[in-house]
Amino acid sequence: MWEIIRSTTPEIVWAGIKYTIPIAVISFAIGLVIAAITALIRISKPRGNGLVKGIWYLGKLIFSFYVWLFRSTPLLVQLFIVFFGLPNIGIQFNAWTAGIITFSLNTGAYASETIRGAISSLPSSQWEAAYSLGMTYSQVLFLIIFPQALRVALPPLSNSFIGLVKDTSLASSITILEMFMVSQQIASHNYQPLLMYSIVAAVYAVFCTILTILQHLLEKRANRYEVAEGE
Amino acid sequence: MWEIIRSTTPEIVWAGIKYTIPIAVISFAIGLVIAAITALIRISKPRGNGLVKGIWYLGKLIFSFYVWLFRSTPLLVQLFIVFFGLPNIGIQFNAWTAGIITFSLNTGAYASETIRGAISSLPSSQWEAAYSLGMTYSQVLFLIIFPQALRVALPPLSNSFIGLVKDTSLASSITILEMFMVSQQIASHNYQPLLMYSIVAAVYAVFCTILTILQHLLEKRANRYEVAEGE
Amino acid sequence: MIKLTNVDKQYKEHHALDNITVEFPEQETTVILGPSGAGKSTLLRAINLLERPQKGMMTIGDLTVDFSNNLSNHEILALRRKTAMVFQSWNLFPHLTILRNITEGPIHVLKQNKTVAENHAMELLEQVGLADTANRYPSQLSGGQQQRISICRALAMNPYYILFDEPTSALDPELEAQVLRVLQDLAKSQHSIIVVTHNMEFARRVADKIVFVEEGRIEFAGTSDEFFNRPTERIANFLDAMKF
Amino acid sequence: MIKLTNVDKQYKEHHALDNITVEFPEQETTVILGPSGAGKSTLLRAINLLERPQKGMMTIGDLTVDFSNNLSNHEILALRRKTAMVFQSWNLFPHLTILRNITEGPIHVLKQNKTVAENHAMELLEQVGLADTANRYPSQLSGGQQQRISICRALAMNPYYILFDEPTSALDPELEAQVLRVLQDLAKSQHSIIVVTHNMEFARRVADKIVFVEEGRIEFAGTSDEFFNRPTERIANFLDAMKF
Amino acid sequence: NSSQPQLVKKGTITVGMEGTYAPYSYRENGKLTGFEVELAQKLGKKMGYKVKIVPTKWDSLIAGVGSKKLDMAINDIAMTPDRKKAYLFSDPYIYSKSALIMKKDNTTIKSINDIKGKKIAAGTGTANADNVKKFKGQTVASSDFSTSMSLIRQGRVEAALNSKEAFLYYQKSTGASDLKYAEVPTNKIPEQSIGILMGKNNKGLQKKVNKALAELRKDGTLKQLSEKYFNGDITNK
Ligand SMILES: Nc1ncnc2c1ncn2[C@@H]1O[C@H](COP(=O)(O)OP(=O)(O)OP(=O)(O)O)[C@@H](O)[C@H]1O
Ligand SMILES: Nc1ncnc2c1ncn2[C@@H]1O[C@H](COP(=O)(O)OP(=O)(O)OP(=O)(O)O)[C@@H](O)[C@H]1O
Ligand SMILES: [Mg+2]
Ligand SMILES: [Mg+2]
Repeated sequence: MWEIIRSTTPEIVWAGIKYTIPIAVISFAIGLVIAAITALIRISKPRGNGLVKGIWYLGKLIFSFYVWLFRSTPLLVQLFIVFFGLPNIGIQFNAWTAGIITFSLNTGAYASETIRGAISSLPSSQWEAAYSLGMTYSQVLFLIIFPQALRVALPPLSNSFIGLVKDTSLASSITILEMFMVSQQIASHNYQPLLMYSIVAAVYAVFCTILTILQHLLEKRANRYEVAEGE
Repeated sequence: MWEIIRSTTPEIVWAGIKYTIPIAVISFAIGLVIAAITALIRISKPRGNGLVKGIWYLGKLIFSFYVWLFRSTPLLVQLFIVFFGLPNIGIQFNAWTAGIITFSLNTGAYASETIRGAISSLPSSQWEAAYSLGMTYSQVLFLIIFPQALRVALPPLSNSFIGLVKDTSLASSITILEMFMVSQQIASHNYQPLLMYSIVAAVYAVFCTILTILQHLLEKRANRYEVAEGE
Repeated sequence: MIKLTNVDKQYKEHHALDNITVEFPEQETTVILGPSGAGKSTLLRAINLLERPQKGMMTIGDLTVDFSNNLSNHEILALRRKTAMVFQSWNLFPHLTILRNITEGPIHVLKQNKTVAENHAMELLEQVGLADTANRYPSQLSGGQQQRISICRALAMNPYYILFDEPTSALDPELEAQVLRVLQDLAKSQHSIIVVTHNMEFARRVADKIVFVEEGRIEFAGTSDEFFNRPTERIANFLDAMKF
Repeated sequence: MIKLTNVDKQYKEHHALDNITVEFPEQETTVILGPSGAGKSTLLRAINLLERPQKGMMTIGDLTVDFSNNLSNHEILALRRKTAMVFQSWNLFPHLTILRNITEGPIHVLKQNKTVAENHAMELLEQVGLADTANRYPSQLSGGQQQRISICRALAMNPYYILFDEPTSALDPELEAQVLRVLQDLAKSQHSIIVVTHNMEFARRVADKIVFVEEGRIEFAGTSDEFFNRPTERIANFLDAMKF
Repeated sequence: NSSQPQLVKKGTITVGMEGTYAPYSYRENGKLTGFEVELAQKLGKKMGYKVKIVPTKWDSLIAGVGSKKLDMAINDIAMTPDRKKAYLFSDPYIYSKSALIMKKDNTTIKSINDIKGKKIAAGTGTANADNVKKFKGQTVASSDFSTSMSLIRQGRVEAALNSKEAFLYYQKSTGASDLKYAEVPTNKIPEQSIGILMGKNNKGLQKKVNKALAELRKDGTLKQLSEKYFNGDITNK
């Protein structure tokens, strides 16, 4: 058994470094940006005259549809359609591009809900105090709202990130040989799926532990100004 | 194509009603209870004298370990170990039990982080005002804290529920013939995986849309007393 | 009676209560005075056990605790139920209507029947002139209205002692007078009251006892008469300074 | 000058501003008086554009808007930057230190150099006696301390008009006097001030103009002298009632 | 020009396989290897193309060939009439016989007829699963071969229906002595022809593959490969 662990772990780790981590990190970064934009558009209250207002409502509708679509359908199917389905209508991506696009959009949809909830948890007096200083919308957001929303959103966002790390295993279905598939290929030969799965689980655990530590560091920072009270 | 859709959809839907929905609903319900307990224990500040305090710290440690373990490893591996691995040490569950246990524990771990974040987003003055009325810990929780935390936690919790609905497809790896597997079986005959995937995605979409509507109804209720301000 | 003996509370950055020994007589009104940041709120919060001092003893009625020991949940609840607190920043429950803000305690803590609790709440709301806001949420009230609600919430608990942290700070003079009259009525009846206030006129007229706090220490504790008519130099300064 | 003409604000449940027409003269101090729930805060918030009235016109200095039209972002910002607001419930930014609470506006809105902004902030903090709290967070300050910080935050913006919503409500008399003296100094210099307050003494001594609001309507607008020395019956009642 | 092979990448055949099914394709010492891997390489050489092997999931093999991301799939794919309707197949390169695998001490199953009403493990969507149904067994879906073996060992199923070759290879590599197999006679379940799967409109490629396959058969390469991986020749009926 030790022999198997010793000989197979390096290639699993290597697949993780080559595919799992970059896909997860890049997609999460892009996904967060998408999520923030989506959340803000969905929270916004349309203003302005007839046409502007109409376009605004349409925008809100489109973003709501996007969130609904990507939350409501399985990620595997999304990957499949982007990679195998879109070529039918003439849009062809390579596996990496298809993967990053799909994972980003998927993460963006889920994370936008989290961010939306976090922002609306802040009392409106915080917006008011900031506006009363003459800050622009984006100054209010970046200086006052996001830093406070982060505190609430960190645990669920970290859930999303950690979930994404493990969802990257679905990339094997669009021909990316990520670490889960590698471990299955090895298991098919040594007939030790439980052992191979445990190894790959351990590798995931290392990645995710790093993320969890990061989460707790960020939480500590975000919480420095207030502590919740239990008894 | 319409012929395929017409003839296969009923069996996919049936598999959804028989497996996907009950597994998801039961596991989510149990998971929420686990999550709430876990979150509260992890937030609590150990009090009391030496021994009590020691046990309390130990409890916190155990729950932290549980959350770490279930967030850090792939759900598929967890299912595998509970179903195929535990019999090696003499604990054998049938597929349903193994599935519900694993899905509940998994959901509980993620949701506990969400709930932890939501509770600590409330100002401590809310705890204080409630305590000052002489409420017990559980009265403070159920009357004052949870209703307010729900408002923040609803979107990410609904993310978790919707995610769970789709994760139930992993139950096929422990011999539960849920709807994704059914569609794959059909695809292996008619060689139309893209089409079959789209059908199963549509069925998931129906389930998840119902959940999303529920989410928005609950959100409306939870938000009735305050609206966030955008501009 | 409430009695604190050698009570000490130390924040990391600040020594908020410095070896405090003081008595609050039953059925009397004690007014706590002192400059901003002196520790007045901290003192009230300690009595309500929202702040846990590191040292000292406290007696409320028939119960006595030693802060250097761990308090059991049972002790904490028993002590807390003897007092009710009106907070400086109101702390209403934003998710409950005004009516439920007031009845939540009586129904769940005092186990009152719902109708009884609601009737009592409506009476209190009428006394402060806010009966028509019963079904609104706190965010829909003005600052002064919220403050009056938080007074109702405390009164609804029929506590042994009522603790007020600047009960009139957001009220206009008309209402301030009105609320102070409510307090005066309470003071005249069997109630035992501790008030932090900046209203000197109120202190002069209602206080049986005055406690002057500064930098976490009791600088003076005695009758209103002593305080106003035979002040020490420091107190004279304080009284002078407040004359704008 | 700030001028409101026929301004109307209707909440679903309440008519908060009822066809208000009023002027706030430049380089003068206008005090807004009125009972709780009268619409005083709403009036200030409308001037700061935190509340959008449904009807009416507003002029601030060289800018005029019509509330029945949609305001552009540019207009809103331009108007808002002419005023700074001290809130009734302070609304400090909990995630920023005291110093950054004060410097955030000057640095990001006025584009001041960081050192300049911090030096100015420290001066203001010294004026209110809180220089040593610069690196704490708002949750670590007492109520009165937080209120003083929120005054500093507004002053740091050097606004054309300063709007105060009960700036002394949580202060002890000593400090209240101190803060009022700060306001008086501002009033004497080139500043234009609008204050909602319950401190009659302050109104009497500092107000150039007094506006009395009741149930969303302007019941009186005139000089301090007229208000105190030749009051109408309603005002006489109000002045009487506030005598506790 | 339909007589010319159409390829995803010029001069290269892009071959899909799962790589999770020993000894057909699997991973050893960090490399993909196995009967079908070597077959693909030999085919490429004969046809004068480079070979690019793309490991992916079963459904993706089908979708990949369908949407022209793969030229062919070599993955122990049985040539069923259904599949022949939608795709092109090469000539068979393996004939696979079915076997029932069970615990050594099992006495209740002697022939395929005995599986009626019993729980039998079979791979999802495979011909084996169809056959279990045909003989009125109760299919328990299993994702891979070793999972099926675990199911038998833990008593969660009575037996598994799979290919004889796969079991023999399993027994050889693990030395498992607690399991046995019963071959299913070809008059009950006919042997399955295994071929290479290609896109419907790729006649040119099919022709070329068949030619290369025939050559490999003629020069003994195919037989040699079979003996190397299966301990016997399964390339003929
Ligand atoms: N969490 C904390 N950490 C550090 N210092 C604190 C904390 N809470 C309060 N303090 C400090 O303790 C002192 C006493 O605070 P307290 O709220 O009791 O004052 P107060 O007398 O009620 O003043 P005010 O009249 O302004 O309400 C203040 O100087 C305050 O800054
Ligand atoms: N969001 C809202 N929905 C409905 N009514 C509201 C809302 N906000 C304020 N009001 C009502 O509008 C009226 C004016 O409120 P405002 O805050 O301006 O009073 P105020 O004069 O500042 O009183 P105070 O002196 O108590 O602060 C009040 O009666 C209040 O209940
Ligand atoms: Mg205080
Ligand atoms: Mg007000």
